[in-house]
Amino acid sequence: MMEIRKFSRILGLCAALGASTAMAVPAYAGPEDQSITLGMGEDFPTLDGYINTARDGVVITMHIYDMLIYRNPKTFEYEPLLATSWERIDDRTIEFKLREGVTFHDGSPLTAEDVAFTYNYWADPANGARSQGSVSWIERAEVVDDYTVRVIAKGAAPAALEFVAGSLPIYPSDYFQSVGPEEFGQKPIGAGPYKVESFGDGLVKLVAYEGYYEGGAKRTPSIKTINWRIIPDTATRIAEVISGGVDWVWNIPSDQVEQLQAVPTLDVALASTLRIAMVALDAAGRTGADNPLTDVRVRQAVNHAIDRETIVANLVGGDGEILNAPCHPVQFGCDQSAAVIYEYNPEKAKELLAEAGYADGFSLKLGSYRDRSRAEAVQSYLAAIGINAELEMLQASASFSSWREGKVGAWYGDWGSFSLADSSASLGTMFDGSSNDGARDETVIQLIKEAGSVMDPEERKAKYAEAIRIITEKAYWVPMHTIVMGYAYTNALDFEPTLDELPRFYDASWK
Amino acid sequence: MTIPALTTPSLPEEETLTVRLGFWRKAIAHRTFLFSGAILLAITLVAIFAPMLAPYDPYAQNIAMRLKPPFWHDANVAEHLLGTDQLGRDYLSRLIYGARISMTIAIGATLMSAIIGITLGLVAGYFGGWIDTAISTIITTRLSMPIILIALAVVALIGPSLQVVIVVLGLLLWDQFAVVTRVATQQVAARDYVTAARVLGSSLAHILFREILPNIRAPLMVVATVEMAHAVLLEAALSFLGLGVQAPLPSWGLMLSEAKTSMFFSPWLIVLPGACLFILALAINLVGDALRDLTAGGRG
Amino acid sequence: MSKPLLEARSLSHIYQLRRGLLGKTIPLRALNEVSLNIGDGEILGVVGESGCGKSTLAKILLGLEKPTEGEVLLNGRPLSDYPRHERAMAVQPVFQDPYGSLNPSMSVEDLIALPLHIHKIGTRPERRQKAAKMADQVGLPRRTLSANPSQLSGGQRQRVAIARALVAGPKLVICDEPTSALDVSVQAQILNLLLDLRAEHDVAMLFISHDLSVIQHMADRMMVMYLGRVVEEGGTQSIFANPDHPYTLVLRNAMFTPSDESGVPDLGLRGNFPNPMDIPSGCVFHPRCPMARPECARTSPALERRGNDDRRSACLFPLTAPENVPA
Amino acid sequence: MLSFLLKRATMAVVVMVNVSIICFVLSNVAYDPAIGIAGAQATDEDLALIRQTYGLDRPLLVRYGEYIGNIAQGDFGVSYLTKRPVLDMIVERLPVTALLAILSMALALAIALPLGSAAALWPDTIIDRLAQLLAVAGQAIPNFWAGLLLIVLFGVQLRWLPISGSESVAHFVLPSITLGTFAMPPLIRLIRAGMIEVLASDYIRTAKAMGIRPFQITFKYALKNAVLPVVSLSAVQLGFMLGGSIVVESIFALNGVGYLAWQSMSRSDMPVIQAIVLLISLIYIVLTLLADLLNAYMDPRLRSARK
Amino acid sequence: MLLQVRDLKVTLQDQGQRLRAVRGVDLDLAAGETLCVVGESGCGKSMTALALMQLLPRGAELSSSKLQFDGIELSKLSRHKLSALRGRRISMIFQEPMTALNPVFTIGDQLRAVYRRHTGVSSAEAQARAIEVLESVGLTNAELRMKQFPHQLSGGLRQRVLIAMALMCEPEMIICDEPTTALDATTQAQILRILKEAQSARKMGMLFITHDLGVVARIADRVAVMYAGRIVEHGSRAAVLRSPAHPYTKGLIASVPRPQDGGTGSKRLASIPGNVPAFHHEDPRCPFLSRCPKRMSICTREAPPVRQTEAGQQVACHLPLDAQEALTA
Repeated sequence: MMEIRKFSRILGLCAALGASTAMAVPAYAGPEDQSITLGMGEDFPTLDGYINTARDGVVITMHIYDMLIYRNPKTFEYEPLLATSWERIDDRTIEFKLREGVTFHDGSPLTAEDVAFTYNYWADPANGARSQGSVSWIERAEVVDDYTVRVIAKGAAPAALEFVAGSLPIYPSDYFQSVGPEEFGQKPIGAGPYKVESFGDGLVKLVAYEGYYEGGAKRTPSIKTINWRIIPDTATRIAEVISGGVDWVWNIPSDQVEQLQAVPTLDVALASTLRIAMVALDAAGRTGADNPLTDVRVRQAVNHAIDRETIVANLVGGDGEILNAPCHPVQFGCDQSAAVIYEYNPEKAKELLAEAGYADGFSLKLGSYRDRSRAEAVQSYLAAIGINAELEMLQASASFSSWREGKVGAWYGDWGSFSLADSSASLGTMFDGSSNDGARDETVIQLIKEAGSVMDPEERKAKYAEAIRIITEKAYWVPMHTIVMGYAYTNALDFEPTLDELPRFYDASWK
Repeated sequence: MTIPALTTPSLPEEETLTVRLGFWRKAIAHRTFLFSGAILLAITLVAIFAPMLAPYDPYAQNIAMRLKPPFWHDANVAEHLLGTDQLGRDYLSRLIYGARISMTIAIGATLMSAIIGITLGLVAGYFGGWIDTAISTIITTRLSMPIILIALAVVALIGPSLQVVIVVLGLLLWDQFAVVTRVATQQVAARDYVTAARVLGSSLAHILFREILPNIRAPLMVVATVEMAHAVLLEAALSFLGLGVQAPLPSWGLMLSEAKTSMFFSPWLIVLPGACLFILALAINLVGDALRDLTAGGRG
Repeated sequence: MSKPLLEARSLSHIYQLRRGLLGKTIPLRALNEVSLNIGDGEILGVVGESGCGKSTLAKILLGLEKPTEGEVLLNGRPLSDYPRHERAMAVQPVFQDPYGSLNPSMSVEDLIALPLHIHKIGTRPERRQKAAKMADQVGLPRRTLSANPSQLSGGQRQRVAIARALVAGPKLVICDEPTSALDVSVQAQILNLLLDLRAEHDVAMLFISHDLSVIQHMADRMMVMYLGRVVEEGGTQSIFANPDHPYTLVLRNAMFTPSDESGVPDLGLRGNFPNPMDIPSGCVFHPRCPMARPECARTSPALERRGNDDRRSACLFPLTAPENVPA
Repeated sequence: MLSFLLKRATMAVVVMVNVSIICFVLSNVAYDPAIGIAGAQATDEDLALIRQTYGLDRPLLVRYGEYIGNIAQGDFGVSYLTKRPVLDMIVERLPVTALLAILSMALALAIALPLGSAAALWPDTIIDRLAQLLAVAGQAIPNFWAGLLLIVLFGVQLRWLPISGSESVAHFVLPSITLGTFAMPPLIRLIRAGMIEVLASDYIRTAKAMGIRPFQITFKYALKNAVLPVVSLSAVQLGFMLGGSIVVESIFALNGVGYLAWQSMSRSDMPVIQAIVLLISLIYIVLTLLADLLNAYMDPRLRSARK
Repeated sequence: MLLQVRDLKVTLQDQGQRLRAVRGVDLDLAAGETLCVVGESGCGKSMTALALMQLLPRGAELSSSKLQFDGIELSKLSRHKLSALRGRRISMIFQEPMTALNPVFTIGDQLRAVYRRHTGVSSAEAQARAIEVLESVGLTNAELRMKQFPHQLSGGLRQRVLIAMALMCEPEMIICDEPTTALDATTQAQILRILKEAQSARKMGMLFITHDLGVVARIADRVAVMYAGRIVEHGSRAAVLRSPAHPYTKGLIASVPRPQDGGTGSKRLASIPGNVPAFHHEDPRCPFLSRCPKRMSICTREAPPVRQTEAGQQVACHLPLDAQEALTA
């Protein structure tokens, strides 16, 4: 009779399976217990703000940690946060007066010593801060007294305050030193509005920090818990927001946002951002010394080949606009008029190719990630003039590193400049000779270095304008368009997207 | 009472020969074989004459005409019967060209794996002993490694393309051929007519290819159809995961992957390619089942 | 008797069976010092129950397996130094299972002509013509030549197998239970055919069967085998008249024919068939032999002439010996 | 019995060595590990430095020996990306994949066992047609397509079931249906064919001739014989499903080993990929060994006479 | 009369065609009597036996005007009553001992199950009964055999176990479908002795199906010769074997190789040319028509009458009875 028992055991199992479907209420509550579930795209190896500098990383850093000062997302003015006041002592030194009574999530007080330790630790490149640009300007930080700290730059650092506000979170020195950087990244302690309850298995659980101080630019959060779910697959994220599995998603392709509008339970937004999209070309020949893109005429042909108006009108949507310079118009020093403009002219593109000796075209690898439709559109425009582009669609970080490692000849990527409104964060980081730089043009690198180390605004503008002229004349890039960020969230949520592409959940609340 | 004609001829010497219906005469009478064979033939023809059949160039983009629904939707567009995809390319043309890709891969990969698998199976089955053990170990090694994982790893390294996918699948789908051939060869090698051939001192080639292979054709045909369907679905899975056939080639798997983000509002974008894959795989499997019946479980 | 066509000298064959831990092998002695010789045109019958080694003997004589000990001589020359095709021309098999002995994917004509095709004898038309002639001789109607084996009856298939065996003109045909799988009426046709062909082609035959009545009908001389040994050998009629070895007597009593209505005999066989792995001491048949005496368990009798005419037996107390024959 | 075990164990070891060779070749010959370790901003000198420190310039055989040595101690190397030991990353995610595989297998068996047996007991009836159709269709459905359709239907439109994540059992319903349709067809076919063969066997006819009740004939005499081959096929299917989980986990964002494999695939994080392949092969070998043991236990012919 | 069968017909599905395997057979069997049904392969003898036990393969059709066992009309019995009868009052053993026992159960399991199914006694009692019957069929150390599995026994031993299984409930009739065909001559003799002893001890009716005329000569009380689905001749053993009336019976007997008294003289056996026809339509004429050396024109027109010969057997043939002479070789 052994068979009958085995039989019933199997049947029992599927009954349990069936029953479990009944209680399929999503594991996360919504408005009732003031919690929100986010559907985010990028996977986090760590929560250390200096390592995790990808777009989602910058957002979560803003919730877990606080910086000395806070940049107002609308006015771009600096407001007090951990520091109540600050003044520039001289070209290279800024002194900050700290707020008293501020505590870290573990209750320990935040003092000048913590600020100095954090800045000095990360200023040292050996400690591997992911984006060196944000910390390389710091010489050292000194404690004046318990609540006063001086930050001394190596040279004139005009964009210093941008970095202090945007990319330099303050860490508790004793805790950081006792657990070490790796462990700190897994169980971080900050002074921000939310503390980390758990991190792992595709979910970061943030809980509002009851001891968060009053009077800073960041409001005490009305949403008490954030379930930060990592769902890399766009389609799955869309499915989750439609089905209510998550309350908020972003990075939704524009054509989907228009259609999501039809879903009664959702609000959508297509907000423009500081992010710029471009087709970076391997002018320096990293993918092979003699590859066609090292010839300026070929690069100019590529510029003429792509019909940017149609792409912006159909595939970008919202108030996305065409770019002619390799920076965002809002950013200081980004003079679009200085750029050489290439109108869409496939015939001319073919002539240029023939002139350069590639009459019957050539093939190259085109890397991309965010939006497959746009990537395939560029691919087919290039095919129209004989350039056979083999498209390599990957995840964001993988695609970015394949451009940096010189594996792809052309890279249709985008760059958010860490939401810093200064050309040094766009021009400055993409043409500074680092692995981002596909051109390695000495004069441009020199110009950018100078623009970054002089205080006089007019002089900086002139230098950036000259750099723009050379870059566009030599067509190192095909500057494409601004990126419009697609949001979709339940209409029970009161949320405002911001230009700096940094959603603030401590400002959001349930209606 | 009238006496019905004798079923047997009247003269004793006349020895009856049981009429042996040719394989094809029996096949025609087999309903599922006819039905699925017709579909398979249709898809093959579509694949061959794709350029003539496709109304548009499958690669031509028309960004202004994006995401137009097929004819059964009210907002459909006359000139695009099955609507357009995210880049305004005609969906019907892409599906037609997709058939060509799926058939090429199905036939290419299956052919390759058949050659590898059958050779290994024949040698292992006929010689036995340590050769058999060695080949069995190779077969087990192949079986222990998941196909998708290996295919993905290899393609990720070499770089994805149609040819790479065919070669990789060809190198991975031979295990069933080897297993079935080995067992069938062992059975046939034990039969007296093979022993008689050996007594005659016939060459190894004669025994393998004239005495054994023709008599294990039936089970191999069945395995071939199963592996063909398997190859079609595997290519689609690889392309779906982004490591199979690359854009802008219209592989059904890739079309599914491209349409993933807009599947909620333009469901036809994933229903159509998926249905094509399903119909092709179903037709091939049904032909396989019919073959299994017609050859009486592969012995006929 | 001139030099025998085929002579086997004390053939022994041991299969190594892998058994037990770490593949320790146990020897299975399938043949034990079997000797035989067949003259031209002579039919030698080999009879024995299943497991007595008659099929192993057939394999060795066909050259499919090398005997562990002993050698096989064809016209005086060892089988091993015949080139393959020459040996193939001299010795041909006919197997038991009509459904397994013909390659189902070939036509009857190709099957019969196979030996000629393999050894490239004559041109293609010649081979077809020879095959057709052979088909007539074995009584196959012409239209079966293009047919496929699956369309033929059991009897017809055996005729094809016989035609294939004889088409190349061998001197010896080894028939391993050629009619056991056939109905009695069809068996009669095949036995008649074999006898006719023997007379016509003067071909010798080794006729292996478990059916004593068939052996009696076909064989000029016969051998009785038990557990891989020859227990009695000699002229068929004289052995049948009065067997020497008790096992031959038991076999004869167990042979039922329609003319003998004497009820089911008690063969007096004790115990069951011995395990080939552990062979009984002395005379291997002693544990089951109805006439066994104590000495039988001790000495193992050799196969030798024990008394009258050209018969040899391996029994210490042969039945025809004077003291055994009742007055 | 013991010699059978020994033979299978040696076979298993040889197979594992083969798999490890293939993995080693995959991750060290076809791909330059130096780039992987160095990461994004590597300059040529950096690469040379790394080749030096990691000893990547030593002969292949030595490196392979070291590689095997490490694996023996459970050190499967470090992920290029997260710098964490690969074994920990896999072990963290194994429960999700294991649960998915087991649930899918249970689902497949729960459908295949009754349907297959019924199809054999009542041939050429609707049940038989249904069983054959399900087998053929199941084999033809591309499982990733099925996954998407299930998400759209049950997840989005009907909202009965959660779409992604692996918190509760409910999260595993759609994925195991998708993966289950992958394993079910061969099971139905085998059970149906096995049952038909057994029911037509001589010993079943003897049982009928002896008057044994039909119920006992079907469930005791026939089922025990028919179930034997199902055991080994289920083990093999379970092994295959671990491979198949790659597709399903990426669609349903289940944080399992399959999804980890796919992520590492796109980042060419070779240590992770090779470890996963090794692990899945090991699991497959163990499963087939267990199935053989179970078979030998249940089938007396194998238990005593095992050569 | 233990068994009465009148006009038994069995039709099989053969690749879409309706093959008439049994075309109107009459049989009678008395208690304690052995009736041998003899015929070559394809003559329908096994189908007849299976029809009696209603064990026909799927798709086969059975019809008969009378199918009575001890007064019970077997064709009218319900499935349940039929299965209660099988193994208790009528038992059957088959040709292939190697595959007739369930490989995954011990001999003891299978024997006890049959006994307990019909008597409902405890397994201990069933065990005792099984050992008793095993010993009665000549099995030494029956206790050990009960624990063994079928694959551990030789063909002869398995057939003994099957006979024991058939005798567990002391049936009144036993049907044997060529039980010794697959065995060696010596084992066959032992098995036949066991069957005859068991039969005489229990006054059992035995329907013995075989193709071997030698076996018929040794065990039959009465003989029925079957050809192409019909009984062409039946009567006492002596009558049929010594003075066969039907040309087929004569041909069959003549083609059996038997000890020649003379030397190696004319060794040719009388053989029957051609082979067995298959009938897909009703045909009342003599089945042997296509191969009969003595065919007359009437044979091709009318069904043969059934007549009784002097020796007492019934024969269905147009040949005048007095024109009998032994069919010369």
